[in-house]
Amino acid sequence: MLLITCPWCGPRPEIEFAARGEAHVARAAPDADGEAIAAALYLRSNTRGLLAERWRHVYGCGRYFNAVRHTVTDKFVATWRVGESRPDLGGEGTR
Amino acid sequence: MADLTALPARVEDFAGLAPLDHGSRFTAAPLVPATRFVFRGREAAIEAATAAFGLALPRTACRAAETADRAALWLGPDEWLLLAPDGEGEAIAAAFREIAAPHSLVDVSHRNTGLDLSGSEVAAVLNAGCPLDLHLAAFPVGMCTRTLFAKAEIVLWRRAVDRFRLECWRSFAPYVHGVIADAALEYTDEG
Amino acid sequence: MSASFRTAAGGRIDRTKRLSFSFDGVAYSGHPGDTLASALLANGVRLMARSFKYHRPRGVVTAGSEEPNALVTVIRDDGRTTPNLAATTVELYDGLVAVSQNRWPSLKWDVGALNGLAAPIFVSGFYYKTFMWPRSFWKKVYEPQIRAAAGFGEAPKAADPDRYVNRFAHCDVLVIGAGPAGLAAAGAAAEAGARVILCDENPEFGGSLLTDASATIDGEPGAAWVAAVVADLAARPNVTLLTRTTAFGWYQDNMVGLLERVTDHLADPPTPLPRERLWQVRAKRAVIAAGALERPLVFPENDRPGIMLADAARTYLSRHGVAAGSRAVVFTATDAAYAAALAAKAAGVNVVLVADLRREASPAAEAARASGIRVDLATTIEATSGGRSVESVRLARIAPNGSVSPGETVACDLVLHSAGFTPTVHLYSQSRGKLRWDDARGVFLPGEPHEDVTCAGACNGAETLAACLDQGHAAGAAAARAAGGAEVAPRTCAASGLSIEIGGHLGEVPHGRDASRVKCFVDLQHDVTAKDVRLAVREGFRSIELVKRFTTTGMATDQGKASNMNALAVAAAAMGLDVPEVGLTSFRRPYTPVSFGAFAGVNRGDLFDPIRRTPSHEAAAALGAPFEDVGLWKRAWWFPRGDEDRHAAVARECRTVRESVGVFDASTLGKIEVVGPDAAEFLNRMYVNPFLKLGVGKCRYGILCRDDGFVYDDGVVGRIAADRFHVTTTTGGAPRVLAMMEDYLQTEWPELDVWLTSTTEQWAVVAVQGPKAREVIAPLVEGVDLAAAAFPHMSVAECRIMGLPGRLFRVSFTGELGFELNVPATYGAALWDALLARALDLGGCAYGTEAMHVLRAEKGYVIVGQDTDGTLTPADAGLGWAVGKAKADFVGKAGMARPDLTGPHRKEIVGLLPDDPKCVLEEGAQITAEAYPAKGTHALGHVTSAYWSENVGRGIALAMIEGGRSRMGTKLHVPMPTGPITVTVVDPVFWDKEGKRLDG
Amino acid sequence: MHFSFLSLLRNAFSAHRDWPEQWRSPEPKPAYDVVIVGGGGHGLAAAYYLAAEFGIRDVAVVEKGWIGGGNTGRNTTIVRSNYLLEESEALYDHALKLWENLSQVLNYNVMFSPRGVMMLAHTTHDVQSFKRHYHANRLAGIDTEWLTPEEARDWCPGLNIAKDIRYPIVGATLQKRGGVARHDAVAWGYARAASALGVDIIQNCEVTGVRRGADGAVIGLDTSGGTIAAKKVGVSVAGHSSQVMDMAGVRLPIESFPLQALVSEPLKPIVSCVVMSNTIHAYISQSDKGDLVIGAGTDQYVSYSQTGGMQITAHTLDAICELFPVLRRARMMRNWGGIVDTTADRSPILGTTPVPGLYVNCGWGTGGFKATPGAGHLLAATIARGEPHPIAAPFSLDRFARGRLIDEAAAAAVAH
Ligand SMILES: Cc1cc2nc3c(=O)[nH]c(=O)nc-3n(C[C@H](O)[C@H](O)[C@H](O)COP(=O)(O)OP(=O)(O)OC[C@H]3O[C@@H](n4cnc5c(N)ncnc54)[C@H](O)[C@@H]3O)c2cc1C
Ligand SMILES: NC(=O)c1ccc[n+]([C@@H]2O[C@H](COP(=O)([O-])OP(=O)(O)OC[C@H]3O[C@@H](n4cnc5c(N)ncnc54)[C@H](O)[C@@H]3O)[C@@H](O)[C@H]2O)c1
Ligand SMILES: Cc1cc2nc3c(=O)[nH]c(=O)nc-3n(C[C@H](O)[C@H](O)[C@H](O)COP(=O)(O)O)c2cc1C
Ligand SMILES: [Zn+2]
Repeated sequence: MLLITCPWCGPRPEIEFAARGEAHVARAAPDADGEAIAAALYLRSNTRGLLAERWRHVYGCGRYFNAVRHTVTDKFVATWRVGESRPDLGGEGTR
Repeated sequence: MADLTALPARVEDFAGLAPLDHGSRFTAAPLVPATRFVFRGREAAIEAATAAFGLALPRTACRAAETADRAALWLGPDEWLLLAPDGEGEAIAAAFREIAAPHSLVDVSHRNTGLDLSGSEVAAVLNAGCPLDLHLAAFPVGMCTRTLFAKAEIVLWRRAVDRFRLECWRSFAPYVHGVIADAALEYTDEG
Repeated sequence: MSASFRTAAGGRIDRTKRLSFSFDGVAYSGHPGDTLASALLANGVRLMARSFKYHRPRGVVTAGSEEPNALVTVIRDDGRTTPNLAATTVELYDGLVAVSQNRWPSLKWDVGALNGLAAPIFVSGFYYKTFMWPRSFWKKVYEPQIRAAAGFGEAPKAADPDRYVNRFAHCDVLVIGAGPAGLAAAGAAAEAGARVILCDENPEFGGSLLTDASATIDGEPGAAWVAAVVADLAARPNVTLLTRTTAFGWYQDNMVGLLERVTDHLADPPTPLPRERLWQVRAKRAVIAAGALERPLVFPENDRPGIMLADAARTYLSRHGVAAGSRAVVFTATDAAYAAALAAKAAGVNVVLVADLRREASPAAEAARASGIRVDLATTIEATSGGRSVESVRLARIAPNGSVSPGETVACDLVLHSAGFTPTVHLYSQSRGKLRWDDARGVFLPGEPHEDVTCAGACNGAETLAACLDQGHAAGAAAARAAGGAEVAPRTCAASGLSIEIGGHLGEVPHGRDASRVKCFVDLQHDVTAKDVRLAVREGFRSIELVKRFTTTGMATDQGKASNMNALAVAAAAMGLDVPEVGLTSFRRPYTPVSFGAFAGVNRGDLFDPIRRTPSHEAAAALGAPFEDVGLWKRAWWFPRGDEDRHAAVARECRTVRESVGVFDASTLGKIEVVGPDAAEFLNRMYVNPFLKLGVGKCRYGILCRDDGFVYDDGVVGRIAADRFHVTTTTGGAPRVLAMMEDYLQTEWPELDVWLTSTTEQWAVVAVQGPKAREVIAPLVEGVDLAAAAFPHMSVAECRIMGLPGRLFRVSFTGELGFELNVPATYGAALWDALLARALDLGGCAYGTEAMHVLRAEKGYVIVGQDTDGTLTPADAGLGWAVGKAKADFVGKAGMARPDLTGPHRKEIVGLLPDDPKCVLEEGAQITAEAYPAKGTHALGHVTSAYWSENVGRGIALAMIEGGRSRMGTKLHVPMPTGPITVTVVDPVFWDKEGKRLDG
Repeated sequence: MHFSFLSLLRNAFSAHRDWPEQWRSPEPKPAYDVVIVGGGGHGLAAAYYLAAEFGIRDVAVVEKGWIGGGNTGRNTTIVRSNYLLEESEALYDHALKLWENLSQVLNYNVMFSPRGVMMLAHTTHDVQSFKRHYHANRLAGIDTEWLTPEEARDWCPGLNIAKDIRYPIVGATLQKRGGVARHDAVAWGYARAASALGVDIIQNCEVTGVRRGADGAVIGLDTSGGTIAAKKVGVSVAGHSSQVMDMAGVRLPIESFPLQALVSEPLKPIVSCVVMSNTIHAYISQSDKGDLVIGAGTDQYVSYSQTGGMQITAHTLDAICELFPVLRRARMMRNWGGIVDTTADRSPILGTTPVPGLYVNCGWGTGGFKATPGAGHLLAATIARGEPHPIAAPFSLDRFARGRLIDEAAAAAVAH
């Protein structure tokens, strides 16, 4: 069970959270074509490495927040509030 | 014609369940009926709510503020659980109606029900289902948060070193009670 | 019963008390402090088990949880029967009943031992090569035989009545293992003020110090030091001490699973105590001080009862006062076994000789010689004999060139062997710490850590007591410091005691036998021999992982604790590679087996999942209603009167609602209060329907899609005020709809001034439906003009209900005049009672979910999740009218416009009438164009809802059918096992097509 | 060497010294007609069928670790074909038919054991959904039966059919042709049979790049063992599909999640068939060796770590204890994780890709072991013909853009 640092509540156990998948995926425009809709709905980078994600502290403050986590080590590199800018991760890029 | 006076006196849902009195090691008692609101809003409304509720809403994460008979529990950066004695709901609602800034006030007096948990083993009993660190250093007196108790969502508020208030939704009360009763089995006063 | 092998004195047993127990029906006695294994050995019992494949006689090999051989079943009663327990870990209690396993008819005379005769054929992986012919024999003959022969213990016959509990815990420093290293670590961490949890799988703290009478630490005897440290720790409020507690599994971010065995060692467990407690410990730092495991030597026929590890034998002597035999041969590759030889000799065992694989006499060998023990250097054992116990060994000399020549045969009843020690890196490796190969000693040691964890003591390669203590202290202090504790001064101990040798011999010993035929066991439990491992390599399994899976070495209940390094060495040699090039198999959870019950904990029976009941549940139960599970809720299904069966009750309820009135508990519907100036805008974006213009006091039926365009949920949205909506969801959908709305609100439209609050449980809801609905509710409601014109269908009002602040909806899921009354949940039962009393007075009744389903189907109202599945768009569901065509965007707008989500081949919801009016179709039945479709015929759709409609006087159904709406009036078929049923496709509204009754 | 009881006996006399390698482990050649990436069951089966059925023998399978070390070696081995949608029924029954003769065809006992797969219904909704499966399967000629709780208990003694438990069993479906197989043997059996037909099986060779020619078509692969030219490439790497396809510039609608399984200590036979409960999340069968093989759930986040949280296994074991209260004292002996490649509709992707010469087989998620022979066969057919096999055709990559999803879970209204 991961230990996740909620940017509001601090480190809390994973069971209080809901993973909401990859971050920064834009909804398709109302008139988007099939490819664009499929991209928005289904295509994910599924990165092996640092991945930007959205999590929600459901059984806590209820807030969505952003995170960067390494999908091989399962370690969170950073979590930050919606609206805050992404912390400097020392040049480690994600896609 | 239904007899309107026939309405039963209000009791909290936990009151219907078997009392759990293990003396000084662990006791769980139903709360007296309370008025509860969920208040949500942005900065301007939060300021105004202080006046309306007569209590500064705590701005520190996971902290409660209280006066003699009212309390405001921080549940999220724009969310508070407001507690007041039973019967004060309409007055509170009226006061909040005066707030011009956008906000939301929703009566949840009957949605939630609660227990007063105390005793030297209270943290051990809670940790049968609650995954949080309940050590005083990690969960000091005055801390409150939404969390889990086994498979139920609860709000937990530490009132004193050995005393917590636990709230859950009313239909979860028998379940929460059952898990607490099981966990408390080994903490009898003799034991 | 044979002679006693109990020594005259010594050991940590209480000789003043006797405990009686039985094994395979024979009564024996032992003492407190005994394990089942030590007590059996004391009674001269060495045959304790049979091996898995060849059913070879086996005795105890170790003195700990790593035991591969001596598995037994311990029986308290039918439900409290525990199979596959290592006798070495079963603490003796008075009245203990144990039986052996995997033998028939008895342990001594086991028919299965005939398998041994076929051993030349039954090599590893043989089953992949045979049992294929004739084909049908696999299922009917071969496999049943294999299955019956396999498996060890039997599961209990009755449900386990014991209780298991869970405990979440946190600490600064978790110390695993309470030997010298662990105690020192815990002591240092505690001194630093850290919150410490110290656990050890044994009933007593002390680890190897419990068996080393020679140990002194800072001038004190080892045992006294242990007692002092434990007493000091116990007195500290910041320390939790857990004996009989195994750290079994490492989970991410230093969450460590501990299994505490609370009552298994007690003859009469007190009822309030659970059998086991599962600890989920989140440790800021962890120190692993798990010691080292002695490794067996792999030599011919090394599996007979009486052949055991040297240090295990020493443990039985020093801890339990048991000499495992009377005439011993010691076989060793390191100095460690000399301690056992000396201890045995001191206890009066005739130690015939020590066969030492090494060429040079070590100081330990010299010392043994000096004490009169014969030591043969460069000597190996190349054969053993004996049936249910070892009787002799044949020695052989290893020449400097490596050649082996046979030597004398020595009679003995005990062979103590030791290849050296392997650091216990299991948990460290589970924590994803890297292992490094120590070439000099030939062992894997902890390397780069992944989690915040350090290793100390023998598991970290330390060999002397002093080194263990120093490493432990340093690790404990550093861990505490890193977790925020105080600085503790470094310390070195003056200590002496037994040392172990990390490393030693790996793999098969030299011998003169035919290596391709002789049985040198590597994995005792699974009967895997060195030649099996070589066979695997020969057959192309050139990876240790493949070797493991082909031979099953390391896959037994001990998970290869004693065998893996030897198997690896044999495999590496066969591959012509170095051990580290071949690498290890993965260490996985659990370190030792953990009962399912411990994981399940309190999640059983009524507490398996929360049972949610509505405020009027008791009232419904009193009326005899059965309940239906919907999500976590219990919903009243129907309300039988007299001896009505389900069918009769539902038919009556349906009739009554349409003729007069019915009351229905609708409290389980999800409710969300949507509040804020942007509430209408938000709902307008979420739902397919337009909401901006919904007037205050009005309701609208809303359909929620996901962005993929498929129907997700539905419900009624009522506008209470300009900035306040009361939204309902399906019962099962409540949590996910709220979560979905939060998702969009917080991440797509954070600018909107609107907030969502669940009010599902704030309100108790009773629906009153039927021509007399108004009459029923009128006396209870104040503040609303109930007249049809003033409060028409799809209205909502805040008002007083029974004097309570309430919300009244005029909505209908039956097609009749209908209201839904919401009052604060506490008064839900009172509201239900009052409404039901009124209804009964007026000839009405209570109705349950079944009648509700029928009534709505008569009206063609769909139930999301029953008539729709996750593949229908609103248009498919016949709800296209609800979609706000003029809206710029809403959730699902783009998705539902995709090419394959529109067009004539979509499945659509329609009505079906069976030609035979008495026929009620089966929900889920398929629909075809042909009455007798050939196998593989494409189905046009399926029946989603089907009921007997008392009101229509026939069976009716809803169905999802390809191009359904274009097939109105056509005949289709429902092919059933009993024959086809002909149906006609019709409009899904079977009752009051004009919808007049709604306006009643 | 042909495998049989006789050959075993013969070799027993020579102390088994003469068994040859079950498959060759050659160095890779510079070029192949077809290279299959991924030596799991699917990849090995594809190579076998290319050689055995489509006459393409210049084939290599490149595997970054050891064959069968991916999900093939870590799954709960449930084999069944009683799916709901016609596309899936065709796909999985195609595979099941191949399973039925696989040991004989490969001359390798894969221990396919059709002991029956029982799926438990606990609620009204389950009954509706399972009846739909039952009728759909009947129409498709797939042998699904409907059982009462008592019939279910008779078929699998020990099952708790008490009416007063939290989620009583109200019915069940049973597919008698379904069952389990010995997972490792499937990989080895295909490897051996393929190798015998000339296929090169190259282990410890990781694909690190996909080479494309000027026209965009595949021309070869970069691997940890050097460059290998290939006319056609089939990618069958399960949990790592996104990474390998990325190398060719193809993005997939896939996420990889950890899925856990566990085994108990061996017990004498107690669970006689495969028992599955979607509603309370339990899957159990008993291996021939006697251990209970139990499937747990996936963690909620993308991970390549082949582990997972305790809450996931605990949740499954709750349910096992509820269904089989006699198993509370059984003990978990080993627990591991795999990485499952899941698509949005939980159906696989099998067919051509936008890159000429590149074929993909992935997205099998939590349920592709049962498809191993079928998936391999269809991938081979697709590669050989250069166009999707008709059974595979609906499982195309472009179905997502079209919206023609094959959503078993949604259709069972579970996603709901
Ligand atoms: C715990 C668990 C339980 C399951 N239970 C069932 C079940 O009961 N029934 C069922 O039908 N299915 C089940 N499944 C799913 C099933 O295991 C898989 O769908 C199936 O085995 C996939 O087979 P495969 O050959 O495609 O993949 P794999 O066996 O994973 O093979 C893919 C191979 O590709 C290799 N590879 C990856 N990247 C590269 C690269 N760059 N270069 C070279 N090689 C590479 C990998 O090393 C791996 O060996 C389960 C899965 C898990 C994890
Ligand atoms: N078998 C041996 O390790 C052994 C034998 C003889 C002498 N010695 C001496 O003892 C010293 C070694 O001390 P040490 O402290 O490193 O080891 P130790 O063996 O004294 O203590 C390790 C303790 O950890 C416990 N343990 C192991 N895994 C566990 C788990 N997963 N959960 C809970 N408990 C677990 C063991 O049961 C044991 O009690 C050295 O001086 C050595 O020379 C050791
Ligand atoms: C069906 C099945 C049965 C298994 N049975 C055993 C077993 O009896 N003993 C064992 O140690 N492991 C068993 N395993 C687990 C493997 O040892 C191993 O954990 C699994 O293949 C994953 O590999 P890994 O742990 O090396 O990552 C079994 C695995 C499967 C898929
Ligand atoms: Zn939070």
